[in-house]
Amino acid sequence: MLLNASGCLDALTAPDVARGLDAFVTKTVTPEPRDGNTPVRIAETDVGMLNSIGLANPGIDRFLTRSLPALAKLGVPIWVSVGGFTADEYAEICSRLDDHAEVAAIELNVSCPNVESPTQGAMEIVASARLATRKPLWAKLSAAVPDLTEVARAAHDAGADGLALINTLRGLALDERTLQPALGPAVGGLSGPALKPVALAAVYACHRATDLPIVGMGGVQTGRDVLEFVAAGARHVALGTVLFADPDAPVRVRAELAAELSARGYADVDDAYATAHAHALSTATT
Amino acid sequence: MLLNASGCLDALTAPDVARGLDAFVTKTVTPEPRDGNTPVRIAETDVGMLNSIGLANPGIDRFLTRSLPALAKLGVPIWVSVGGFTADEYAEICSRLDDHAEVAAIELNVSCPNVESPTQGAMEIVASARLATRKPLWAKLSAAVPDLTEVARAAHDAGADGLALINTLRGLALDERTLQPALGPAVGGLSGPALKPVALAAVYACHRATDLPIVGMGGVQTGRDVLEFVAAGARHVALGTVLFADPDAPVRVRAELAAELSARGYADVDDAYATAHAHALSTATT
Amino acid sequence: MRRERRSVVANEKVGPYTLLRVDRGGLEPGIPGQFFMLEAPGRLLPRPMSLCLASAGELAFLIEAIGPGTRAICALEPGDRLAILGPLGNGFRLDVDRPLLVGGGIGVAPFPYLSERLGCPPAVLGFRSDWHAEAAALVPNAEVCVEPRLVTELMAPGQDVLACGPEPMLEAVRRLIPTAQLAWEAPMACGYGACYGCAVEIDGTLKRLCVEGPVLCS
Amino acid sequence: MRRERRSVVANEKVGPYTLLRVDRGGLEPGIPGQFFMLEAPGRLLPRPMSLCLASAGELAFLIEAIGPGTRAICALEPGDRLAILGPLGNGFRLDVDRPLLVGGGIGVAPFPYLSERLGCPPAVLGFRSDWHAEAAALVPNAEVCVEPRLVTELMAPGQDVLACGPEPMLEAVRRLIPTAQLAWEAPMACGYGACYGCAVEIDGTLKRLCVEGPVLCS
Ligand SMILES: Cc1cc2nc3c(=O)[nH]c(=O)nc-3n(C[C@H](O)[C@H](O)[C@H](O)COP(=O)(O)OP(=O)(O)OC[C@H]3O[C@@H](n4cnc5c(N)ncnc54)[C@H](O)[C@@H]3O)c2cc1C
Ligand SMILES: Cc1cc2nc3c(=O)[nH]c(=O)nc-3n(C[C@H](O)[C@H](O)[C@H](O)COP(=O)(O)OP(=O)(O)OC[C@H]3O[C@@H](n4cnc5c(N)ncnc54)[C@H](O)[C@@H]3O)c2cc1C
Ligand SMILES: Cc1cc2nc3c(=O)[nH]c(=O)nc-3n(C[C@H](O)[C@H](O)[C@H](O)COP(=O)(O)O)c2cc1C
Ligand SMILES: Cc1cc2nc3c(=O)[nH]c(=O)nc-3n(C[C@H](O)[C@H](O)[C@H](O)COP(=O)(O)O)c2cc1C
Ligand code: FES
Ligand code: FES
Repeated sequence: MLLNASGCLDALTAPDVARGLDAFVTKTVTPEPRDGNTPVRIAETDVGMLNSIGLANPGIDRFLTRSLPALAKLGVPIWVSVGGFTADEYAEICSRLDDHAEVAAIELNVSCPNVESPTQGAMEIVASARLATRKPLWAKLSAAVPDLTEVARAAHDAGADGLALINTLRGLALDERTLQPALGPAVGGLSGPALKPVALAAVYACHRATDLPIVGMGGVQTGRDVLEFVAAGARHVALGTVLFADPDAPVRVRAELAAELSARGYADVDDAYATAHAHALSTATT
Repeated sequence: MLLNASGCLDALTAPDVARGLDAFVTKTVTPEPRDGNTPVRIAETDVGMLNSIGLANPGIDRFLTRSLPALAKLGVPIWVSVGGFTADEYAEICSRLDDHAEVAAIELNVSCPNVESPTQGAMEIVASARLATRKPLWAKLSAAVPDLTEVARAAHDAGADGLALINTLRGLALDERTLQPALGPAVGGLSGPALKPVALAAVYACHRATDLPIVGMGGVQTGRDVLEFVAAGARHVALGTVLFADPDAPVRVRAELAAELSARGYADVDDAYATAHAHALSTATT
Repeated sequence: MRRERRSVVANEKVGPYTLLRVDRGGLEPGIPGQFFMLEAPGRLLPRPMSLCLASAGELAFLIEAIGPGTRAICALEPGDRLAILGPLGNGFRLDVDRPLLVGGGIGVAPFPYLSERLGCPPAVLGFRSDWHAEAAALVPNAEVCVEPRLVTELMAPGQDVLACGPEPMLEAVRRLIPTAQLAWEAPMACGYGACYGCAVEIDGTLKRLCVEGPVLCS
Repeated sequence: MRRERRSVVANEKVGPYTLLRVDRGGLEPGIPGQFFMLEAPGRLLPRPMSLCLASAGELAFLIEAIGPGTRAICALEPGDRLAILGPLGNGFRLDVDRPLLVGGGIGVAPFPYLSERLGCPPAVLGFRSDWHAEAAALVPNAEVCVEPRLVTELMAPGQDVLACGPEPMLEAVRRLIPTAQLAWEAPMACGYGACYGCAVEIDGTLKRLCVEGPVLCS
């Protein structure tokens, strides 16, 4: 199943792009409206891009009254990405989404920096959300932790139905001429090709650590990349940064994937699922 | 000051390369000899490389009797990188290095995965090492933590004299044809250009969080990259992966740096130190 | 909004700038002031460029090489292919009575097409140097001034100003003519509303310039 | 060990392989079986290649395009430049009485130079197909066999074997002639002992093939 990465597509501005996906994931919605961070908010590096959008979003009230009804008309399942600063905030938004049939699933953006420990944080947020809704809950994790499998298991134990891997990594770029940070808030989130090996490792490790289904993302550019995420253990794959360069990516990537699959004699993408684990050896430290 | 990154140069096999540096950093030495991980141990990705060398090293006994005397003859200050699995192991090696005048400094490879929490781990390791030696202690940190500045402050409070930033990130690559992991142990350490934005962010954040001097590294390829690390707050910069492609990198990078400095009207590299912080705004979340 | 891989027909120097002509294919030229996202070979993200000229079967862009993306685009040679997405955003309103084009530097890029569509109205164009001012040849009916003289010194009141240029110039024009149509810039990752990277303050809140602009008027 | 940026003189096809000839500059050819690290344009790491020929003023490499690095090197054209580091590692011992070269596939790469230095001794070369076997023309005095026949079927006892080829072939040769000199391969990031990536088991422990080899003999 092909999705967009949260924050990388506005289905209301580009409905045709969204209709090329199997589900549309919203930008993270927070309790209050947020304008987002001071510009400059994006910068390109040699191997990816940095953003400091700062979760610009209309807040849950306006999201429910304005965005959701319009999104429901797209004819594509809607996953709502939820953010907050406390477990209670997540739970509150989840309970408000719970009786909207248009919402197919909830993605918990658990990569919020101001929680005690990521394991503790993920556990508490997922557990509170679990009590607040019967919708499928996907925990979106950051790879910037010492042991991601521990966080994944905690999310599982707290009641997550799946994992979304991975969010951006903190990065910095300096302006070529001035040597000042390219982004307004200096440090931002790194996405794009630089992330791919890190994201693949996250998917691979979490597939071994839990039996939760995984949405893999990070630097996907081609059908070949999708195949690699599936082979590493992702049931679904999301397109992020690539959509900025190529709004036709959903169509292109599907065609490339089909070609890759048939070249390898796979009838279906499911045939490739988790195949990278076939000859797995025991893990060693680097 | 230009160094090599630990594990990216063997000064005894390539003494001329080491002599181009201001100090030579050894591969991490552990209490016991280690053969390292099962091959394949290296793989190239589109934006970096993966390694799973597995801390292959002769162990501290043979290091002291064989390697160190030979290294001492190079005429370059020697920094010894120290690894272990418990704080006591680090302390033991440090105390054994303490009365070797040839050792200019000790780098504590605190990026060991099997410690309780990175903050706790760094704190304990640095504190034990501090008791065991009077040598300058550099704590080498991983960026794979939720809040690196917290770890940096803990290292500072525990008695570190400086920070070495950053170690590799966990990554995975699949073989083009077989879709099996390219490395023997599947997941390995990602280094090279993909790391540069992450490393710059780490240096930038730790420069603001502590007043410890920093050795910056991660994806440095050119004199321009060195300048960026210095501007972000690094006093020293280390060359890692670039040495594999270009053993003449120390000479080339120095020449490029000199050209960059004079083009910007800087008399000295110190003029560029921490200049990226000149117009720093308050930080915001992404 | 349509994305096609098109071929470069010509790469011509205009002073320090590059006029890149590509075959039009199925792309619409759109309204003057709208822009296209041009693939920058070897770079991750495309770059926003105003349409400069829409001659038969061609689209042309006037580009200043100021960084890695524009350098890569300006290095394209005839026969090279690049992906182009557009037209995007909101262009100039053309229902004006006494149009005056006011431009600075590479900000003149959208004016050749705009001038054509408005029947060659007068234009005042400011440049850093005589070399840069060579681009004025692309705009009919243009009066040129070179720094330290500023375009605002050439503006007469009572005209419908359509302006494009560096931010300080646009601010100055707005102070003189509050109703001017101004084409703004912001770094853009996508150009079609997907990234929220191009946020600028519009009416007191941060809005996406690629969706609400790039041409704005109060 | 010396690193120079050299120019490609010619890129010739030899069956499925590419013979890349570069001007020698200040690089020494070294001993047959030694190798060079060749820059692979657009890739981070260079690729190890045995020296194939050392004619006057030139070095030549025989290359099979099997992945991104070798594809990039094989796409180089005359006039293109690439950085070359070497010679590296330990080559073949040449003080042998009755030399026999045993090679398989791209493993014949070091043999033209080796053959020249040994005075054109007999060689037995195995290939996957007649097309691949075209590379045998580079080695004087060669007897060729194509799969399913194996080179080991052509080996007579009592000879000083110098072999290079795929691992199963080298293992088979070693079983027949335990004293054979064998040129092994391992993925290499640096080629000069810096990365410990090329570790292979030698005498029961993991050692760096680029330092201890690539030619090993028991
Ligand atoms: C709607 C729109 C239309 C445009 N039309 C044209 C055109 O017709 N011709 C043309 O040459 N350029 C045009 N530009 C500007 C052009 O897109 C940028 O110069 C280009 O993206 C820079 O990319 P780069 O990689 O070369 O340089 P970068 O490395 O991205 O930038 C170099 C320097 O310029 C600054 N910068 C980059 N982009 C912008 C921006 N948009 N606004 C302010 N500062 C910026 C950076 O912060 C940096 O300091 C337009 C921009 C927009 C938003
Ligand atoms: C000392 C030495 C001398 C060599 N001499 C030659 C030569 O003269 N001509 C020539 O064509 N090749 C030679 N090789 C092999 C050549 O270096 C590799 O084919 C090349 O590095 C592959 O790079 P790539 O990016 O094209 O493919 P990659 O993507 O790196 O590899 C493609 C596939 O081949 C496997 N592979 C890659 N390198 C090796 C290796 N060294 N051993 C075993 N499997 C590998 C990979 O695991 C992968 O499955 C030599 C290797 C060594 C170590
Ligand atoms: C501009 C931008 C905005 C993003 N906003 C969000 C967000 O609101 N919520 C979220 O969970 N992730 C957000 N992300 C992260 C992406 O969903 C995704 O995890 C990341 O970009 C990695 O995928 P990619 O490399 O394919 O872009 C954002 C990424 C970008 C580039
Ligand atoms: C092959 C290899 C081996 C390494 N071995 C060590 C090591 O033994 N100890 C250590 O602290 N870091 C080790 N590192 C990490 C580097 O010192 C450095 O932190 C990292 O590679 C980032 O720098 P770079 O991108 O310039 O390579 C190793 C890196 C590589 C590529
Ligand atoms: S450029 Fe992406 S939203 Fe405007
Ligand atoms: S290839 Fe780097 S040590 Fe051998």
